[in-house]
Amino acid sequence: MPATDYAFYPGCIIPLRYPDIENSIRETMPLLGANVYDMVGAGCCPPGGAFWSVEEISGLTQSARNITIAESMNKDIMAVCNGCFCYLKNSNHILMSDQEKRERVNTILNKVGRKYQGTVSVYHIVEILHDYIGVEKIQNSTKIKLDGVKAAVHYGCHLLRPSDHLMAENPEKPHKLDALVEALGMESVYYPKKLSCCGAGGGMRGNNPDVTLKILEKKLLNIKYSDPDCIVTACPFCFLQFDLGQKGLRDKGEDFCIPVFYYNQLLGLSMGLPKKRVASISETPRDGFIKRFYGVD
Amino acid sequence: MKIILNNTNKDLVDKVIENGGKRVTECFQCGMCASGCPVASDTDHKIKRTMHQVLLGLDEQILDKKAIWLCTTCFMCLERCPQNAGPTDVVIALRRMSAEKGIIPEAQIEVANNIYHLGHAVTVKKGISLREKVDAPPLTTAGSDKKYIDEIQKIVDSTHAVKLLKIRKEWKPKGDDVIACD
Amino acid sequence: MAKTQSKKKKQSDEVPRIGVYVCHCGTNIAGSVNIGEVVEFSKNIKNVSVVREHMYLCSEQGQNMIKDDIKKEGVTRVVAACCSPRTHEEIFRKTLNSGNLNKYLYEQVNIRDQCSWPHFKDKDNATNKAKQLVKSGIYRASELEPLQDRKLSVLKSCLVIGGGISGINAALDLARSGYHVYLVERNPSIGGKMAQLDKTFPTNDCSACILAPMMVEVSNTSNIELLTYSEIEYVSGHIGKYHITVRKKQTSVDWEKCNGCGDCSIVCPVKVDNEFNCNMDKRKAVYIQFQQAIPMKAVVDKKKCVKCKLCEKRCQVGAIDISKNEDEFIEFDVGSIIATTGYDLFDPNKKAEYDYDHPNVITSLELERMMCASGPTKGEILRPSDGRKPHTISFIQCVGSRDEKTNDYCSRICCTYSIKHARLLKEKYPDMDIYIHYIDLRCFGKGYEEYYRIAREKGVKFIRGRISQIDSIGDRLEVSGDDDTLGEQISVIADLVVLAVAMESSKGAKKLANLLNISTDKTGFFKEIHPKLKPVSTDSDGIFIAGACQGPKEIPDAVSQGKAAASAASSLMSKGEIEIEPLFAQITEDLCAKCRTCESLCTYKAIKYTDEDKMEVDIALCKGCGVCSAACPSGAIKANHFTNKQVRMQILALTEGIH
Amino acid sequence: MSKFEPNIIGFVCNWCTYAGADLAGSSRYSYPPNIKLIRLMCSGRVDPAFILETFARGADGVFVGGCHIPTDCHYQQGNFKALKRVTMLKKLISEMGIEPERLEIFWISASEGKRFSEVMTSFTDKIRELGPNPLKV
Repeated sequence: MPATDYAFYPGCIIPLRYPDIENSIRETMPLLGANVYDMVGAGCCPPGGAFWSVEEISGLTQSARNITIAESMNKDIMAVCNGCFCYLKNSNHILMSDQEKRERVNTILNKVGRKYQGTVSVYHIVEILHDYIGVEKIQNSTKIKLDGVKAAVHYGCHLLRPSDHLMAENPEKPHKLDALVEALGMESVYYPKKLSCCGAGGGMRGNNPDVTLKILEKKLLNIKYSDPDCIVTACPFCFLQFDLGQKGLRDKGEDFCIPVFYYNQLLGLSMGLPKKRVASISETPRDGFIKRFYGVD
Repeated sequence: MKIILNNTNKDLVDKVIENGGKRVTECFQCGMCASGCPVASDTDHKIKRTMHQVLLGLDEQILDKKAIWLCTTCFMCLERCPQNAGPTDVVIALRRMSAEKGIIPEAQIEVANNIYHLGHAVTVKKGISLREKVDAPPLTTAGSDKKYIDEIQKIVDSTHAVKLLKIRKEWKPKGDDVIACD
Repeated sequence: MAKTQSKKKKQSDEVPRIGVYVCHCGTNIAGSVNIGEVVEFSKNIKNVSVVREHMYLCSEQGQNMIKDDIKKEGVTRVVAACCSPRTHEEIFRKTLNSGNLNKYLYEQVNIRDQCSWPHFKDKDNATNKAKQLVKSGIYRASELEPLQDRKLSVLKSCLVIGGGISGINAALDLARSGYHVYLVERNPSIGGKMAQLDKTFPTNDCSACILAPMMVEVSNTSNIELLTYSEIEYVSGHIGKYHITVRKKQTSVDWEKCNGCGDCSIVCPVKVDNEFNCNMDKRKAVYIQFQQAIPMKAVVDKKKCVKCKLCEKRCQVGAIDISKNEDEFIEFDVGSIIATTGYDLFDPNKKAEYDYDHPNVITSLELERMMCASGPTKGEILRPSDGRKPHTISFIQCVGSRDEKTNDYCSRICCTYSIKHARLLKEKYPDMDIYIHYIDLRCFGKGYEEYYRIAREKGVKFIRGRISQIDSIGDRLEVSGDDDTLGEQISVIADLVVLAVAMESSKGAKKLANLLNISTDKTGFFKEIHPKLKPVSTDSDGIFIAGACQGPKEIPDAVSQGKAAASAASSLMSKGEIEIEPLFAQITEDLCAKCRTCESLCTYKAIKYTDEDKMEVDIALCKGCGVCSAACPSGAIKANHFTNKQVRMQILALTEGIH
Repeated sequence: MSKFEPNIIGFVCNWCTYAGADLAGSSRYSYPPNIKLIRLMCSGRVDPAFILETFARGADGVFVGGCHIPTDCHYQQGNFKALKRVTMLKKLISEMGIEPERLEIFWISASEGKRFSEVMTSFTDKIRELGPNPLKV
C-alpha cells in the first residue's frame, strides 16, 4: 500500500508543455496528505509509438532506468500521464515476471551504473486520489463547490487498457475519475462511446494530423451529446489532444469550444489556488468557465 | 487482384509470434477488434483483415503498406478480443518487422530522435520558458542535464533501436528549438 | 334433477353440463384473440354450464381448475380452447381421468395454431374464427360418449433395424434389460459408417478401438439374434405384436460352418470394387466385409461371382455351396420396433463445378479410409492420380448442404470432421498446407470449440467463402473462391481437394418408412412426433427411430438416441400390456345388411363376415381410420369418437347463423 | 353491403393436413380466416354425406385434406378412398347445381406448413371468385 510519499514522475508533456498542470499537482497533493518528490533525471517513459514499436528491449530498458530512480528514492511511482502509467507499469510487470528480459535489461543498465531491482510499484494519480486519499477527503478540502456544473469525463485509453496488467479500473465501466469529479460538486454526464480513444496515441498526432482530427471530431460530437460545461481528463496527452485539437478544428471552421481541464487543475481552483499557477496555459479558451464558476479573472 | 495463397510467406505467423503477437493463431475472425477500432472508418487500418492476412502469410500486403502505423494503440481490440488473440500486440509485432525492413513513419523517427537527444519526446527549450511563465520550479528531469541524456543515449546505443529508428547523431529538432543541454 | 340422480347412471345419459376453458397461452393466444369475447360468446351456447379463462391452462393450477369444476360444478364434458390436441390432448385427458370423468368426454379446440398464430395480424377475424371453432367444439362435446381404453398385450421383444452405432446401442441396452432383440443389418457385418472411420472427434480416439468391443458384445449376447445380410421384407400387426418377415439374402456360405479364415477370398479370381474402402481398392467376389467384421463370416457376392467354384474346393470346412441361390425368409413377432438405418452420403457428382471426376478430388469418407491404417493406402495420404504425397490440401465445406439446389439443411458434422482431418494431417505432416473453405464453422458440441482452437494453433488456414469451382492445372487443382475478410478473390493450387459431402437420408429410407407406416420429412429423414419432447417416437405407436435416419447426427447424438429409443421401447414393453385409444369401429347389428362393403375396404382385414352370419370387428387389428364407417350404406358402423352424430354437430356449428 | 366472405370447411386427417395446419400456425404462415377445420383420424373417414350436408347447410367451399398419394397415408389407403369419393361427389354436386370447383381434395403433409397456407389462400380466392353457394337463397 502506497504511503504518503510518492516519487513524482512528470513525463514529458506536463513539465514541458503544461507546467501549470505540474504546479496543480505539486500544490494539491500535499494538501491532501500525499507528498511528492522529484524523480531527478527521469527521461521519457518511453511511449508505445516509438521505441516499443520497433524493439522491445530498448523501450523496456528506458522504462527500467526511470524505475531505478524511484527505487533509489525508495518510493512508489506516481504517474500523472496515462501513457507513462501504462508503459512504466507494463515494463515493471514484465521485468518482475520475466527473468531473462530482466537480465538483458540489467546488462545494458550496468553500462550507466544502474540496476533494476523490482522494489517499487507504479500508480496512476487517479488511483492515489480515489483509492488512497478518498473522495471524502477531497470534498472536505475544497472551498468552492461547482454545483450544477456538467463535466464530460474522459478516461483515456492507457489508464484502462490493457486491464489485466494495469488493474487500475474496471475497463468497461470505470468510475474513479467520475467520483473524483463529483467530489468537486460537478455532475459527471453520460455521453456515448465514453471509453473510446481521443485519437492522439500511437504516433497518430505526429503521423496523420488529418486522421487524428477526424477521430477527435467524432469524440467531441459524442461529448457534445450531453452539452457539458467542460471536459475533464487525467492524461496530459489526451488534454493536449482536446486542447490543441479543438484549435485545429477551429482553424478548419468547426468550433466546439469546450473548456478542457486536467483534474488537478479543477481541484486546485476549488481549493482556492491561484489561476495563474494552476490553470493558465490553454489554446481552447477556458477563462470564461473559470470566471463563471470560480469568480476568478 | 486475385491472391494465390500458395505463394504466401509461411513463416509470417512464427515471425509475428516471435515479435510479441503470441496469440495471433487464436483469432477466429469474429470482428470484435475492428468493430471497436477508432481509426477503422477513416483509414486503411482494418485490424480484422490484418489478423487474417498474418494467418494466411500475406506479408507484402501488410508490411509494405503503412496501415499498421495508423493504430492509436488504444488497446480496445486487445481488451475486448474474445479469444485473447491480442490484436494490438500483433500490430506492434508487425511494426517491429516493418521497421526491420526500414519502413517507419517520419513522426516516429522524430520522437525517437527527440528522446535520444533531449531526453524527452517533446522539445525542451519551449518548455523551460513556459515553466518560467507559470512560476514552476526549475526542471529536474532528463532534459535538465547532459549527464542524464548521456545515460539514455548509451542505453539506446546498446540496442537495435538506434538503427531501426534511424537515430541521427546530427539532429536538429523541428521548430526553432535547440538542444537544451548543448 | 341431474345432480340428485344416482352416480351410477351413465354420464352420457344426462343432459350434458359443459365446462369451457379458454387458455391465454401467455400472449400466444391472448395476443391476437380477444379472450373475453370468446368467453362471453361461449356462455350463451346450449348446455354450457361453466366458462373460465386461464393464463396457462396446462399448468397444474389450470388443470386443478378443471378438476374442481368437475367435482363442484358437476361438469360432465370439458372443452378446452387452447393449442393443438396433437401435443396436449393426452395431458387434459389425464386431468379428466384424475377428476373421475371419462377421459373421452374431452374436446380440444385449437385456437392457437388455427387462430391466433396464422391470423395474428387480424385480431377481429382471429377472434371470430376462435368463437366459431369453440362453438364447433361445444356442439361436438354434447355428443361425446364415454369410452374405455383397449388393453393389448405386448411382446417383450424388439426388432432393431440397422446395425450402426445407434442400433448397436439400442440392441445392447434392451438385451441387457432382458428383452429379446432381433438386430437386422443389410450388410454382411454390423458396425455401420462408424466402422469406416479412422479417428473420432473431439478425442481423436480410434474408431475401431471403441466400436469393436461393442460389436463383439452384440455377438456374445445370447438374447440378441443377429440377422446380417438381411432386409425387412414385410411388416404387419400392431403395437405390442408386430409380425415381421425378414429376407436373409443368400450368401452361399453356411455360416454355421464358416470360421472366417478368409481362404476363399485368396483363391477367388474375381476382383470387384470394395465398397467398404469407398471403391478405392478391390475385394474379391467372395469376401469378408472388413477385418473386424461381426459376424466374421464370408459372403459370396452373387452378382459378381463367376461360379468357378475355386472357393468351394478350397474351403476346408466345406461351408461354401455356390449353387445355393434362393434367399431365405425368416418370420417372427415383436412387441416394438426401433429403426436406426443411418444415412447416405451426398453424391458430389451433382455439384459438377467441384469436378469429382478428377482422381484428386475426393470425399471426406475417402480421405478417412486413406487415413485408416487398415485402409486402401495403409494410413498414408497419397494422391489417387499418382500415389504421391500431397503438399497442399483444400477442404471444401457444405458440399450438398445448406444449398437450396441440393439439401437446404446443415449436415452438422462436416465442420468438425474436416477440422479433425486437418489436425490429424498437420500432426503427421507439419509442413503440409491445409486450407478449410467454410461458410460458417459450426463446432457446437462439448469440447469442439477447443478442438477447433487447436487446429488454428497448428496452422490450419480457415477461409470464409464458398468455393465456386475447381479446375485442373497440370497435375494440380486450382481451387477458386473468395475470402470474405480480405474482400478479394483467392485461389489455392492444391494437390488434393477434399469435399465435405452432406449427409442424406438413406436410399432405402422411403421404402422402410412405408413398411413401418411412419412419416418422413421433406428431406426424406424419418420424422419424429415432436422435435423436442418426443425425439425418438414416430406416429406409429410402438415404432421408434434413432440416429442419423432421423436427421444428420454425430456419434454422441446417435448413441444417445439409440439409448433413448431403447428406453422408450423398454417402458412400453415392461408391463407386458398397454392401454390404447378405443378408436375402433363398432357394428350395430340391427342396422347391418351384411353387404360386406366394409370387409372389402378394410386395409387391416379387421372386419370379417362370420359363420354366424354376422360382421365382426377384430379390435386388436382395427386402427380406427373410419373408412368402413364412411362407406357403410346403412350407417351401421360407428367410428368411435368420430361418430356421424359428432361430426354432423360440428358441421351444424360451423354453418349455423353465419350467413 | 359488405364484401362477400366465403365460409369454407375442411375435413382434414389428424396425421398430415391437420399437422400441416399446426405447422403453418407455429411458423406464422398466414392464410384466410375463412378456413375452418374439422379433424378426423383419416381422410378416408369423410362420409360423402358430410360433404353434401355441409353444402346443403350453406357452406361456400368444402375440402378434404389428407396425406400425399400414394404412400403417405397413416392408414395405408385411406387417402385413395377419399380421392374416389371426392371425384364422385364433384359430379354429384354439379348435378345439384353446385360448381364442382367448390369441392377439392388436397394432399398436405405434416411438414408442409407453408404449402398449407398457400393452398388455403388460393382455394379461398377461388371460392371468393365463384361467389356464394348457389343453394343459399
